[in-house]
Amino acid sequence: MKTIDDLALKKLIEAALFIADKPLTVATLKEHLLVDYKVSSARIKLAITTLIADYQDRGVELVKVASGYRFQTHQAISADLGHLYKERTPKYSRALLETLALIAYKQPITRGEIEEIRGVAVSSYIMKTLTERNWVKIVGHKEVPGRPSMYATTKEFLDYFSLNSLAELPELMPISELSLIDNLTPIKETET
Amino acid sequence: MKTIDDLALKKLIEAALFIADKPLTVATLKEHLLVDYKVSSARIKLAITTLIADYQDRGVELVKVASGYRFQTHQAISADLGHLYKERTPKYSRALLETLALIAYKQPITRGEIEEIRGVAVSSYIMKTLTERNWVKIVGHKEVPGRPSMYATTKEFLDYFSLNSLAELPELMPISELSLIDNLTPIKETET
Amino acid sequence: MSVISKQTQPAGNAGEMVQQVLPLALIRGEAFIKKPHDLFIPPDALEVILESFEGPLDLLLYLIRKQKFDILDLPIAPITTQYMHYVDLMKDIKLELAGEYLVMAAILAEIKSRLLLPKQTVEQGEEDPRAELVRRLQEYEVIKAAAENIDQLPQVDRDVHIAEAVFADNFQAQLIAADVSMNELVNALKGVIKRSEAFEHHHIRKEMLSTRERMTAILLRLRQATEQQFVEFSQLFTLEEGRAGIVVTFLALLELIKESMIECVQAQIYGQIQVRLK
Repeated sequence: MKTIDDLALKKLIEAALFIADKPLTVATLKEHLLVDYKVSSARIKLAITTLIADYQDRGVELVKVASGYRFQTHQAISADLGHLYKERTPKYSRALLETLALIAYKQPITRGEIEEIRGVAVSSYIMKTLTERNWVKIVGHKEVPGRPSMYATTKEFLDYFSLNSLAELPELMPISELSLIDNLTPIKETET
Repeated sequence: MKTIDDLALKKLIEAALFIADKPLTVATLKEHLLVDYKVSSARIKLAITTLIADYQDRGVELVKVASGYRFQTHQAISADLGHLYKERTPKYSRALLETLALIAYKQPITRGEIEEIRGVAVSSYIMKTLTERNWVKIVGHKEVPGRPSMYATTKEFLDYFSLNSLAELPELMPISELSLIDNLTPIKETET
Repeated sequence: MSVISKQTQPAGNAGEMVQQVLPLALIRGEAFIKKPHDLFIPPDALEVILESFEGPLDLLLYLIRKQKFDILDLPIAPITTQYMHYVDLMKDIKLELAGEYLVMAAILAEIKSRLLLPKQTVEQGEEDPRAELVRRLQEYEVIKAAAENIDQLPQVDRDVHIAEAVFADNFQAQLIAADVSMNELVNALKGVIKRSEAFEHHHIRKEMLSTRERMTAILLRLRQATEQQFVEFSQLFTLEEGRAGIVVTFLALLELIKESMIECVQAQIYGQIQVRLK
């Protein structure tokens, strides 16, 4: 069994905690990392205590969780770190796109009216997504029982689709013409 | 744009480097991590320099490799840290290493050219392994019959071997081809 | 062919010292420390030996080093003889690999034949027939050494380990919202139209959309005015928009009144019409 001085021990434990893919306990450190060394659990604990102090005011902290010790980032900077990791939300559902289209073309419109046209209920999740995306907003309440919210599109919606006004939305054919044309030639959409 | 003081900046960069799954460049830090802040590249560089100094005598060090900065353990303690891992570290075959060396030193190079120098066919398994590890990639096609793919090494290759650039590859054994041929000793064929 | 356990790679990377200590191969329990001087390889050992070398150039380099042959003065004849012997044996074992060794044997035989030609027929200045082989051997040796050097570089997960921390519990990756194209939006609406009676014979025209947009704008305007509740009718019009704009606003107001979303009040005769959200 080799001996190891306090500084080397601390550095070895520090490195181990940084490369381990799960929290490490004093026992794991003693039995695996330090298997070749003559080191007491007390010395390992002391090294960890010193490390916790060393990382008191740094970008990461050494914390004890249920399954051992690990280095982790501070809660306060999670939002900033979020900029490094961007996740793409899944593509929007057909239901969401239909709802958005109805709000754009028939605004101001209530959720009940959207449901009436679509023939199915509009989930709160869809309204929440569209509102959070800042594409639609509530512009008033309809004076009918329940005073339902009336939705309309926003300036952000127009900006996203590079429109100056709603009048620049593509014109839609009446249903009779639509089905006729669909059977003949594909409709040419003008992309904005 | 928010402002951030030097200490907070250093801590944020420190945390980012510890949680990133690949090395980070000053540009990535500026454009992603610090997108909300008014921070110059010079200040980011200074923070990194300070961090490198902070970690001078610790269990891990901040180093620069081809694709950016990363925290890593010291080579001196790799044997001790090996006790933490159950799996053996990968050992690459000579065939793979020779193929990799040829691509590294003679890039861009075709598979045919590699085979010519090694005097033996390059197995598809080796090319697949090198490509899947992201160490080599196809950078074009040679304008000869069959338009064979030309291979070159990637930044990931340099990262893996702790290099900043191809210029840091070990120097090739010198050969003075011409003088050797000029000095060929007179033919002394011994009869079999 | 009996299976033989491979002990070590004899060729090169560990250097001569190691080669002399470790057996080249174990054949029926007998260790082969080195090849016999006449380069004869027992047939059973051939497969193992072939696996130990990276090809004919590697084997040739080994033979040259092992026999202390001068690379500049290759004894082509014995090497050629040995190669021919290999090729015979290889036919049954590894044809693919044998092919490469056969090429080398052919090269060696060609060099040998040229060396055996009467001297006087060799023209002045003609390249030594061994030169090309020497060049290839050297080129290969350089790469062989380079591969060994690369292997010595600090490798991730072998010599150095990437240091990582984990995120605090409250960490959330930033979400990038999905993209939507105008096409998707229009197609979605067409889907609704096809299913719905509500749109039948409804031609959504630009004028109608302008009115709808204005309705939204008026509602927003009236919402912002909650303090005073009422907004003067005239203030809802922007004269700079011209006649068309005024018509659009008027249509929007009529539509809003029709849908009972706003109400208009005239407190006194000839007084201002006041508008407010209902």
